[in-house]
Amino acid sequence: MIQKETVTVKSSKTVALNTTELILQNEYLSQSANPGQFIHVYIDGFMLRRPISIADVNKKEQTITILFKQSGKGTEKIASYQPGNMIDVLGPCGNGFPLESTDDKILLIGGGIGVPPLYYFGKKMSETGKEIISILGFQSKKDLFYEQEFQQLGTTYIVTNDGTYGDKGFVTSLFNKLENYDSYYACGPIPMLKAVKKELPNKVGYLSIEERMGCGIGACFACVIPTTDQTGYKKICKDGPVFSAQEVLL
Amino acid sequence: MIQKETVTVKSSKTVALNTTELILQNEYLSQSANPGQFIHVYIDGFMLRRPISIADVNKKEQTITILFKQSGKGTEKIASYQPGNMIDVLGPCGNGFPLESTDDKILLIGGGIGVPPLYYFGKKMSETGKEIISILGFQSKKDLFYEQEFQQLGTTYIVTNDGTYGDKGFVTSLFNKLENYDSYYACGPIPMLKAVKKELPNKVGYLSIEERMGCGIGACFACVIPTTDQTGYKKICKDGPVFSAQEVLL
Amino acid sequence: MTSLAVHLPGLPLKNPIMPASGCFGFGREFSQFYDLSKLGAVIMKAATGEARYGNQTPRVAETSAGMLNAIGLQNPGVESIIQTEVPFLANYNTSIIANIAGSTISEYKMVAEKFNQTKDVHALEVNISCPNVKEGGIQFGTDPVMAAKVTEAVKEVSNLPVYVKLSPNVTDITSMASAVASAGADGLSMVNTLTGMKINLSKRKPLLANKTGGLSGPAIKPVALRMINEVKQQVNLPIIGMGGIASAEDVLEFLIAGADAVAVGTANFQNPFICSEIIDQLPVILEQYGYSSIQEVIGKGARI
Amino acid sequence: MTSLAVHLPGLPLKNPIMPASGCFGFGREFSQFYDLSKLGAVIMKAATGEARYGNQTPRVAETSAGMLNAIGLQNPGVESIIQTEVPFLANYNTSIIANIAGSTISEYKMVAEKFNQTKDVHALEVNISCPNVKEGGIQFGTDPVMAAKVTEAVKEVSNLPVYVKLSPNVTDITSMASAVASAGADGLSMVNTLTGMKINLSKRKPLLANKTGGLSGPAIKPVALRMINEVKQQVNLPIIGMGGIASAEDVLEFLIAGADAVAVGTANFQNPFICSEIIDQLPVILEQYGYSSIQEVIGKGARI
Ligand SMILES: Cc1cc2nc3c(=O)[nH]c(=O)nc-3n(C[C@H](O)[C@H](O)[C@H](O)COP(=O)(O)OP(=O)(O)OC[C@H]3O[C@@H](n4cnc5c(N)ncnc54)[C@H](O)[C@@H]3O)c2cc1C
Ligand SMILES: Cc1cc2nc3c(=O)[nH]c(=O)nc-3n(C[C@H](O)[C@H](O)[C@H](O)COP(=O)(O)OP(=O)(O)OC[C@H]3O[C@@H](n4cnc5c(N)ncnc54)[C@H](O)[C@@H]3O)c2cc1C
Ligand SMILES: Cc1cc2nc3c(=O)[nH]c(=O)nc-3n(C[C@H](O)[C@H](O)[C@H](O)COP(=O)(O)O)c2cc1C
Ligand SMILES: Cc1cc2nc3c(=O)[nH]c(=O)nc-3n(C[C@H](O)[C@H](O)[C@H](O)COP(=O)(O)O)c2cc1C
Ligand code: FES
Ligand code: FES
Repeated sequence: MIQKETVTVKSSKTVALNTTELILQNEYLSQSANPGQFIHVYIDGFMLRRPISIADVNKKEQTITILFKQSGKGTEKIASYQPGNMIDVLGPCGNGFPLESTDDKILLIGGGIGVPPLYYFGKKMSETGKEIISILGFQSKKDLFYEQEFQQLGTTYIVTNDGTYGDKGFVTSLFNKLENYDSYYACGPIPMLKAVKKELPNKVGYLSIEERMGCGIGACFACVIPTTDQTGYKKICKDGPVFSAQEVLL
Repeated sequence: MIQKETVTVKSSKTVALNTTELILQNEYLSQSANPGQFIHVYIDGFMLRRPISIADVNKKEQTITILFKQSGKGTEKIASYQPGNMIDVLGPCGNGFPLESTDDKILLIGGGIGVPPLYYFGKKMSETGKEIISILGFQSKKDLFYEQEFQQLGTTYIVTNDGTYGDKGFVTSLFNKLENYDSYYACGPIPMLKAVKKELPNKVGYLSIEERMGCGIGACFACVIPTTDQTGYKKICKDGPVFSAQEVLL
Repeated sequence: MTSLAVHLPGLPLKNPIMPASGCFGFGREFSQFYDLSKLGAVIMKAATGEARYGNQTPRVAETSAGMLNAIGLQNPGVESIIQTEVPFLANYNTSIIANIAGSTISEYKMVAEKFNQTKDVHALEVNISCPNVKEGGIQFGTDPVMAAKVTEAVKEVSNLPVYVKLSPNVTDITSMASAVASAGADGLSMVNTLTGMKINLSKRKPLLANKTGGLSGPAIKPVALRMINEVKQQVNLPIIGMGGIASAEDVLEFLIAGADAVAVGTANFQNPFICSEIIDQLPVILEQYGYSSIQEVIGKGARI
Repeated sequence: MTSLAVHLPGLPLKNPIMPASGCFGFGREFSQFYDLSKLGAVIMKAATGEARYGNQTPRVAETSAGMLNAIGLQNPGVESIIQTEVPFLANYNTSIIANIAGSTISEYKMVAEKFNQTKDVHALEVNISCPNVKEGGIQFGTDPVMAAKVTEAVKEVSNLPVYVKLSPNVTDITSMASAVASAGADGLSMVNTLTGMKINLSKRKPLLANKTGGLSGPAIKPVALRMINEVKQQVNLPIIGMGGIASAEDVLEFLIAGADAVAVGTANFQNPFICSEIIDQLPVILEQYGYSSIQEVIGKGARI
């Protein structure tokens, strides 16, 4: 259930160019969040809240981790928060990745700032004994983060658009290298998600999708996405942000 | 000359109910400010700057002091500033009290949050050997501040509207007690200034006047006051806030 | 404790606070945060004759102290709303106001007629001011003759009190208000959103897929207050005021300016508890400003 | 460095940035902060036939991301402006635009005629949109026929390029723009302020002595952008855009939406250096968004 919670910044760290990792203390969120869910962050002076994925959870320490890129005035402000600062958030929001899969080997596909939600999901899946392969794509070496964290979960391939690290190219460039995984889980910019869906038409896959949001809780119809089912649409904030690749029209 | 300056909060102290004294470090302002001038304070998140009088100056320490009442969202925010915080201000603004007077004995009349600018003026006048009498009026005992500071300048009478401290009544109630001072200098709410002007028609007097401001520098015509001279008006922010009592129509 | 009850014609409210149409869905999501019975009323998201998908995304954009939306009246259609949403809201002890929209006068009429047959709806709010649809909506809201026609059509088929929701995108708001008053409106809702635009600098084009959207939030509050006060001086109808309300002080501003009740829109997105918190704060604020009852505030707008 | 020069008909500007009328006085106060020669132009405070005192105070009120003003066209009169203010501004290497206002068409005409005889004024901005005076002002700005008459009258007596400043308080901004275009306007200034109100809760009445005032600042930016874009699609005149500009990014938004140059108003009060800082920032921002010149941005507004 979504609650309005106050989280306390425990630590703030720059993990890549303009990319910040915040560890946030909050009992309720740490106990209830599922991989792929997000928090809706209030920032003083801004009209709308900002949706940010939950990238990791530590139930024992009662913390959640978020990772975000400074891409505008709001994320710039959150990046300036110091340990001890309190933030008003709604969460956990939305439906995350499916946790009940019986697959043995899964592929994580992350593009840029779409990487974070995959980490907590991968961790959870790894704990249940699944084999994890990850392909993480970044613009450039300076944007790269969490490589080691993903390596601890399993084989991890890095691609950069400019070739400054790992293979040069897009996440899709590596698809022919990979064999017999059972399903994929992708998060990243819409063009990447489109390409992934197109290249892997016969795989079971899940996509985590971004859209500009008003309420973040399903009340305002800002964040709809057309679907193949009879209702014709879903709300990304409430029904998603994770959807089966077959279900949505990108 | 008005400059855009950054001042650093050196100390913050609550001196009466919802009344804060801030000591601000800034070389330029401390060297150039005259009694009765004000600074125009930018507050993050607010459209308009807030005018606040300069209540004291310490040239050696390179500080200025302001004293203000929390009377809305803006002053509430300034009251929350901590030592080390930086504030963007314009100043010194306006024309202050006349410093070239040859009078021997002067009367200061302050009402509530109109008291602050009189302090630095009184101090300056006292330094030049003048005798100072002060009448300070407050709503109630809990609003009282700077009594001792004024006592150091000379005889000081306190009145409160509710009689919880000093004499009960208004500043004007004490006028009959006072003799042969040469001129008066008043700052406070408009009804008080009106009453003072009316009760002391034959004295040379100066009034420091408040009005809602746009620019604070004389460009927008927000803060005009009708005058008895041929131009018909003056700008409080630029020509004032101190005017001769004869000059302006309240 | 100060009673907050206000009596609008045909619509007594336990307090003057209700969520604005389109900013509260059909209440389901907010019911997880607090008991909706606390609300004076709930204004539902606009209903049209058939289900509508609305505009392409992005549908919202942030602006200084406001937001733009171009939802485009997405809704499941009047039938579905009556079958699934009204019964849900009827579980709560609050009034239900149905916001109705259409591309044609006969669509408005049909939707009004359907709600009129439902026992649980207490009033209609006729949205002649949606800036985000190609047909209907704002055309009806910027022409007094059209506005009057829609109002008459809805009144013909409805026994429920009819509030006509005016658009602020007009030269003369009082002529709009007079026109719908003459056509039989029982009250006014003021105001809907101001049409605005935001540019996506990277894409060198409007940020919203629909290009323009409706501006709401504190940015528009001064315009809303001015229009309400202007209308109150010339048209004798109760007004549900809205536009940027985010605190009990804001509510008081609207009531003094001439509103008889208020709706809170965009602020629900920033703080889902806002309506509930305002209801708690209102008696405190009334007392702080020297009022002993809400009635003392209301109805003087024409003389301030 | 990227050239910022823009060429408006009869009014070449070294850059597209100028302070908006009424927000910069006659430049004197700002000249202590930076060299006014840096500016593309200066638009002076409105001039009327005789000196005017304006409205009672309070004349300004703060709102969310905006402010209300009801100055009421206080100014020393056209003669005095020509004798003392124009010569002061003429010391600087910048264009001078005279903003003219009046209660009657003949007053507009008289003021225009006087400025036309002054060699140092480069263009006229006809203020038909002041919401804060009882006579003239906004009446001319909300009726296309009246707007056209004022424009014609001013054009008759003036060889200077005439920019007509439109009010956003209208249902149909393009019909206003078309009317003044047909009447011979050389360009448009868009937009003036939206009429608004704020309540003083303690006094239980409007905060401004004039009751209503003009809303300016970032709050109105989306409305300004929408109107400029709407007009650009239908009326072929250069537009000086304004309404809430406070950064070089904002300037770029206006130019993309359809403005050919811009004016900065309220932001001067928050930061007296704002025009100067925007001029410094503009080349940086143009480059950041992939433009190699300002001309590349301008004039595409009709097709975005
Ligand atoms: C479900 C979800 C999860 C997300 N998780 C992350 C994450 O883990 N890390 C991260 O860096 N980013 C994430 N994003 C994107 C993040 O929300 C935006 O980068 C952020 O809102 C930008 O805010 P701003 O103030 O910096 O930018 P501005 O451009 O100034 O924001 C203006 C408005 O646009 C909205 N907006 C701008 N870009 C986006 C976007 N890409 N998606 C949605 N709204 C946007 C803002 O929320 C705000 O309302 C997520 C988005 C969604 C929808
Ligand atoms: C020349 C001058 C000197 C002043 N010196 C002092 C001082 O030394 N100490 C002090 O406590 N106060 C002083 N004031 C008053 C002070 O400016 C206001 O109390 C303050 O602006 C209120 O801001 P707010 O955000 O708290 O209130 P809000 O009511 O939220 O402010 C809203 C707007 O109204 C304006 N405003 C509200 N009250 C006043 C007022 N009384 N005068 C002018 N503008 C007002 C604000 O500046 C702002 O633009 C002075 C005013 C002037 C004109
Ligand atoms: C996302 C969104 C959707 C809206 N949908 C509707 C609607 O369906 N019908 C309607 O009459 N008004 C609709 N409105 C307008 C609001 O009801 C309200 O009139 C307006 O937003 C001003 O109030 P506010 O500033 O408190 O939001 C919508 C507003 C927003 C922000
Ligand atoms: C205090 C003030 C005074 C103004 N005076 C005038 C004026 O004399 N003539 C005029 O055409 N516009 C006047 N305006 C309107 C501005 O020129 C501008 O059109 C408007 O404020 C919108 O721009 P902004 O949001 O950047 O301020 C005034 C605005 C303000 C805030
Ligand atoms: S953001 Fe409001 S429905 Fe998704
Ligand atoms: S505040 Fe602008 S002239 Fe005084």
